[in-house]
Amino acid sequence: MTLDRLKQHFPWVTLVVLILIVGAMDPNFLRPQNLVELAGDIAPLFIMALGMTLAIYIGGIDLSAQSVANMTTVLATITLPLFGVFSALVVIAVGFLFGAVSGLVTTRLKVPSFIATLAVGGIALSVGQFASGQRALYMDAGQRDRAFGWMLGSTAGIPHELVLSLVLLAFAWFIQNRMKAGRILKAVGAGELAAVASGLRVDRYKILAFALSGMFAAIAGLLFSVKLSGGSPTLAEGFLLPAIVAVLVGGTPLTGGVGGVLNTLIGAMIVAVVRASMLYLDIPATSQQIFFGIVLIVAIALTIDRSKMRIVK
Amino acid sequence: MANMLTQDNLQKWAPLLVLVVLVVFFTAVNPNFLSIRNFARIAIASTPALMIAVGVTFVILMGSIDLSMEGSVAVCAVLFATFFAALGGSLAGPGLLAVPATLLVGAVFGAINGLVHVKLRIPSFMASLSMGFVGIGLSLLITGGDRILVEDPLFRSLLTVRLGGFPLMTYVAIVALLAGWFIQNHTTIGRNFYAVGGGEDLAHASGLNVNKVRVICFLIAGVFYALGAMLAVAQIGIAETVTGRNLMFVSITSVVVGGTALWGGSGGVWNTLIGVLIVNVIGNGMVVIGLPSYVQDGVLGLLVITAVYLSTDRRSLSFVK
Amino acid sequence: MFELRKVEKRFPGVHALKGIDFKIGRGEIVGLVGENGAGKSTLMKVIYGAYQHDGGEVLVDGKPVRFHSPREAMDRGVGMVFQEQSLIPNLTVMENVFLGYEKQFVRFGKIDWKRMAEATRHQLEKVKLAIDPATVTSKLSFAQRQLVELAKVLTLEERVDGNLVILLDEPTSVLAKEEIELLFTLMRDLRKRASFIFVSHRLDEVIELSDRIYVMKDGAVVDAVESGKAEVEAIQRKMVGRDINREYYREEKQRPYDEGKVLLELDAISLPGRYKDISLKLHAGEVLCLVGVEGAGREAILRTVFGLLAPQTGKMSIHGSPAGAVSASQRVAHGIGYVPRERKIEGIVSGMSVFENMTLSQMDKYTRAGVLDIAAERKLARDWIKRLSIKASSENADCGNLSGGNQQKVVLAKWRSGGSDIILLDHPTRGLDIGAKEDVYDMVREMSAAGVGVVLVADTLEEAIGLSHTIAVVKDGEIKKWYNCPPGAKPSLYDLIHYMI
Amino acid sequence: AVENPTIAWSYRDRTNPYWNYIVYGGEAFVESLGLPKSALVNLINEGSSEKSLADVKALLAKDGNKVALAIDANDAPNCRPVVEAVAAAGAHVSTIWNKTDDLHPWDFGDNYVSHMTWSDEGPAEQTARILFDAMGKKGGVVHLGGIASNNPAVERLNGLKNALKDYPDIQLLDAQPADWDTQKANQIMASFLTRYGDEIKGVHCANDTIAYGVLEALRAEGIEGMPVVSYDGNERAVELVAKGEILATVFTNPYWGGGITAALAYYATIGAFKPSDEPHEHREFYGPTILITPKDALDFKAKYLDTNPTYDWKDFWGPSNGPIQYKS
Ligand SMILES: Nc1ncnc2c1ncn2[C@@H]1O[C@H](COP(=O)(O)OP(=O)(O)OP(=O)(O)O)[C@@H](O)[C@H]1O
Ligand SMILES: Nc1ncnc2c1ncn2[C@@H]1O[C@H](COP(=O)(O)OP(=O)(O)OP(=O)(O)O)[C@@H](O)[C@H]1O
Ligand SMILES: [Mg+2]
Ligand SMILES: [Mg+2]
Repeated sequence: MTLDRLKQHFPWVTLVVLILIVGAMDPNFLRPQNLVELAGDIAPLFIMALGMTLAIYIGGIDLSAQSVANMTTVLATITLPLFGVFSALVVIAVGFLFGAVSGLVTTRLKVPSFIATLAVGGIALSVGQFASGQRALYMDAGQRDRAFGWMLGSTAGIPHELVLSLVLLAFAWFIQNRMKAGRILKAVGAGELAAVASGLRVDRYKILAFALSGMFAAIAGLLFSVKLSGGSPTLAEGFLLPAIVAVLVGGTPLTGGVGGVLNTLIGAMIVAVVRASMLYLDIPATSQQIFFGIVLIVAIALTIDRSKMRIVK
Repeated sequence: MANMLTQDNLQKWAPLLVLVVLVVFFTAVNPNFLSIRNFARIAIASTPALMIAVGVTFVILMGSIDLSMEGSVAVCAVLFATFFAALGGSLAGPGLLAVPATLLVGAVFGAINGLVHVKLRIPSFMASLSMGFVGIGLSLLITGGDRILVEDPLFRSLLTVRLGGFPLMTYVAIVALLAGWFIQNHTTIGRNFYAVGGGEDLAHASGLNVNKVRVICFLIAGVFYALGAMLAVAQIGIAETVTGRNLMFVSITSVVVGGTALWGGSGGVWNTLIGVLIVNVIGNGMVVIGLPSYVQDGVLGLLVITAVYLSTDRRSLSFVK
Repeated sequence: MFELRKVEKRFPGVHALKGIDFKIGRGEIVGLVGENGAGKSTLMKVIYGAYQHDGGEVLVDGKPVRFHSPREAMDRGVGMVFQEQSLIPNLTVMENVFLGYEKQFVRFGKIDWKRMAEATRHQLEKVKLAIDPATVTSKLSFAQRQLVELAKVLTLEERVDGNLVILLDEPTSVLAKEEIELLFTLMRDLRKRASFIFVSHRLDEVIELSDRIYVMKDGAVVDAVESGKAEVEAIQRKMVGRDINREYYREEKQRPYDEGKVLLELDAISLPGRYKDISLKLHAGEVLCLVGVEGAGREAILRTVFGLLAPQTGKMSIHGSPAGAVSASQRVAHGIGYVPRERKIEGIVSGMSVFENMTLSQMDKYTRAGVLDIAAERKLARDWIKRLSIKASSENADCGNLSGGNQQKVVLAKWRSGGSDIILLDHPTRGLDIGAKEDVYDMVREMSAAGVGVVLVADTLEEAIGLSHTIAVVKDGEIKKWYNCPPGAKPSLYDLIHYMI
Repeated sequence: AVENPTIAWSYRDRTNPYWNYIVYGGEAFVESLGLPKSALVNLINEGSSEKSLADVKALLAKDGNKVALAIDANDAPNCRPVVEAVAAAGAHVSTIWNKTDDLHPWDFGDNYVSHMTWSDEGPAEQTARILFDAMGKKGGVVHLGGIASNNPAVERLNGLKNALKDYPDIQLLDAQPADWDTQKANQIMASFLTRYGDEIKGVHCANDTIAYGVLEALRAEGIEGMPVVSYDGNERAVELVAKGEILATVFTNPYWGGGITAALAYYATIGAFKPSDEPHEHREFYGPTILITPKDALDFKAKYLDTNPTYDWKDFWGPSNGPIQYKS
């Protein structure tokens, strides 16, 4: 009983323990300012993971997120001079659309999301390569600051990226916990057939979940390209696996219906702390991968709540 | 005859049909495509990938997934090259022992993968993903990031010597594929993969030691990865940390394109053969017909969706995620 | 020979077995009865090694044992037929029968399929099932699968020397009369070698068969009755803890329906392979029962009405207007509710709370601008929990952790509270105990009184006869015969069976 | 000025000989200060700009202005936020390779010490000429490039195109990105052979790892003597040049580059020199390139690869190759 109750809290306990371990090596790490900035720096990855959470929450996965973000960096850089701040709307709409296509392929053509999103990601990548002319592009600093300067910098020590992340988190949390759509996504994740037999338009909401995932991926790409002041069809390489890891370590299992966006916040922080710990623990260059793999195994072993997983596949 | 053309049959043969259509299409655009020499080229590119895909097929049949292949292949490749060099560097001598040693390494790595998954009760997706990082890291530790050359002419004859137009490595792959088929259809463990994929809790209640089956499955997959690693080394003569690069998504895509269900219980190694060929024919064909490089990812995506769409029996599926 | 002493089993939050004392002798048939959730299945699974007890001891021939897995139990001659079907659908019959015991057929690593098929045929003969051992299990009917399961357990006969203990958890609920007879004959024949523990909600069966009957309630054994002294009513009282209404099907509450008001009309709908030329009218307050054997097409008709299947030809109208698009959501919007047979898969979403389940079909009513009014949802759930006396710790309890009967009540509450006036019930009482069944019958009557039309596919013929105003006998996808069933003038079992087979 | 700053190198990965040499150079520099090799902090981005930036931020959070950072920002756009973060922390950074054209060290006072890159167009043009001459100035050539959007990949292809102007009978049949990847190069080359068959008379590769894949594709077909040129000057490639299997490669001296970039950042950090006092050509400059052909391959190998020459890590600009020229 008590253990069962405790399990819910394992993810953040793991996070705190990790932070304390690193803090023991170097107390400086524990400075609130440092931790806040660490959280701010993980923002693009976290935002992508937020979207990924929705896809995983319904029992699917979105492997197109990184390619969509790649494409977005290119499109954002191209459209910035044309539309200014409204280029954000354009790229977010495009991300939403790509996600919706993944959803359509999954629900209508019955191609598992693992494959469907991988394939749609290929299309996004092609669009990005084509639009960029296979070159790295950069934004005009003035234009960027006028349109999106508010995304960067910090106020009273709080990075704006962190604020943006938390706003998006609140938005996603509200959808998940307070809106009809979120309830339906949960039902789809936990028992799709019963959801269908309750007369829910399940397919629409699955498409919505993937579309939102695409949208968040686009926002992540946008933020990243603003941060880097440019775009290229490979700029967001290396986002995908950490984003998935963040979701899973946070305690949203691939089986769906359990966990959620708050968990992903914790998961993303765990990823950030583990990465930073390489520096603080002085892990040699050739051992960093092993270290990451092993810490990952330990973290997942600690964080996942197996009580709702009847079988572990 | 009418019987042959039922929807069931069409779906069963859809992957093969897709393959044939692709071959016909590419040949129509560039007749050079249809030649033994080009088929040999496709075969060379396909052999390591096929071994990896056969390995992961077993895991997918159980309804699990294995994402450790890139790490596993890296470890096996560099250890093979290391053993091989240490044992004299020739297949004609004690160097031959490097082959079983590497298969053993693959088995051990696979078994650890399975044990982490089963003993720590971590979903295979996560366990194997993490083990993939460990594998890459391990190979990095072993090599320090350097590449190891394998230049023994006898070993390289796997690539350079041809029989009937195809290099020897193709035949090695075919033999391994037959072994995979034998395991799948005629051994207890192979049938148990299907049992676990069809209903793990039911299999357990029937007295099957499901955890043991799982671990053995990952172990067998590891052996196939080791084979794939050695063939990859045979193909370019270099063993390095990135020998397995890109194999993860490609091999799983191949398995699914071939018609093996991602949720387990149906499909098998022949499907995987077709799937690997489809993916490699597309890769080769797109260059051969001169598609601009920037559209290739997108076209591959579209073709993959089409292939999976055609080979899925949607009637028996209540839903797909 | 097999004995349990003070056996305890706890699940998170549930004390499932409380100090169980239980004994079974050589060649005995022991009945085990109790309400849903009383702990019968748990007890059986402890004996079978699927669960491990966490207190007390299990003794075989006086020596304490502990089975860590079903495998160990099987090796000691304990076999079990599960309450839920437990064959693996994508395997062949023979693979299922010898799953985990393929070794005997392996030569040089290769399975000898011929010998396995032969051995399987031998097992199938025991249950008089003439099917090809290489058939893929998913192609079998429900009842055939149940017999295969039985055949599978009977492999113990050859595999294990000495005495067997065979556990049967509600094996009869899907079987037809002859098959049940066959099972009972088999059990009696096997007594030379095997003892049986037999769970069923059909008390007459249990009394007919058993040497001794254990009655469980709330995880404890409350009585052990020798067969001679067993009496249905006394046992029921023990199980439920109160008297059972003699008017079981609430016949006295049956009122005539409103002939002037047609809720649902099917006009010659057909779906090749499933049903043909089905026409019917459902009126307000009517209970219309489809009877027939398993696979006669009753379920397909219900699923068509609910929009999960599309008829190929024919017309369907709801409340006088054409049914429109084939989708469940469209039908729900028109006031149709569906209580599916597979309660745990289609009925409830386990992992979601009771209140979330109840409003799942009617979220729009609790949604403003996409935002849910959760307080109102909770209130609704609390009301219905009280009204149907659903046993749940609160409206926030995980629906998957409720017992079957209570889950069923949640499903019914979902449709009733949503205001559906056409309700499709597919085996609504399957696997429910008497107490829960009575509650369901009460609800059916109450719905009728409120002007709701019910299409029922009943668990038993008695139930069908008892509850319905109208009966349609379905055979091979066609309606063969109609009956009116006013109280006091109901057709007999024999009448129906005549047209069913 | 700061005493004993943390010296860090941030780069792509350890799986490639090029980056290994960068690190060896960095380590040699650290040792020249009397520190152990392990004093060099390795930040490995695995090809992810996101991780690259996050690692730098974490390092700055840990050590503040006591950081001397050498970095390849992985993707050109990533350079700006890295430099800005370093400047904001008051630390010092020297960059190589990836930088956008609008970003300049002198806009950041002393904190952005220097940027070094290699002008690849010229050397790639030279290798192309060697290739064309070996082909007898006529026939078809194919190019296998790096990751399409990478700057060096673009420049190396441009070099080839420049050379083509002087060789009217040479025809560029096809150019495909092989992503610096041996396996991928191998497969693309095989496909080229199907598409163009005997028309291919020479192969121009964007780097050595690509060339290895090409050579193996040719070996599989039993094709011998096909002229191939390459880039980077890895040890194995140089050996192949010596044997004549590759006609030319270009050495960019990553060992020196790795050492000197760290040295620049370090000496600026401790105040040994003041970057803002230096002329622009000392803050943005080309690194050295050495063309290696079969004639000089063995000499070259003995001099640069068999033993690493001892460099004077305070001679910042000695071997460099002039100021960076921007094409508008
Ligand atoms: N896997 C489980 N996890 C948690 N609790 C369980 C589990 N299985 C059973 N229980 C608990 O044990 C109690 C007894 O359940 P059991 O399945 O033995 O009842 P039963 O008598 O077989 O009921 P039924 O007639 O419905 O089959 C239940 O009330 C339930 O709360
Ligand atoms: N995962 C679970 N967690 C907690 N309790 C469970 C779980 N699974 C089952 N139970 C409990 O087991 C009890 C009986 O469940 P079981 O599946 O044996 O039959 P049932 O649902 O009561 O169905 P039926 O009415 O057909 O007998 C229920 O009371 C339920 O509370
Ligand atoms: Mg039970
Ligand atoms: Mg039950």
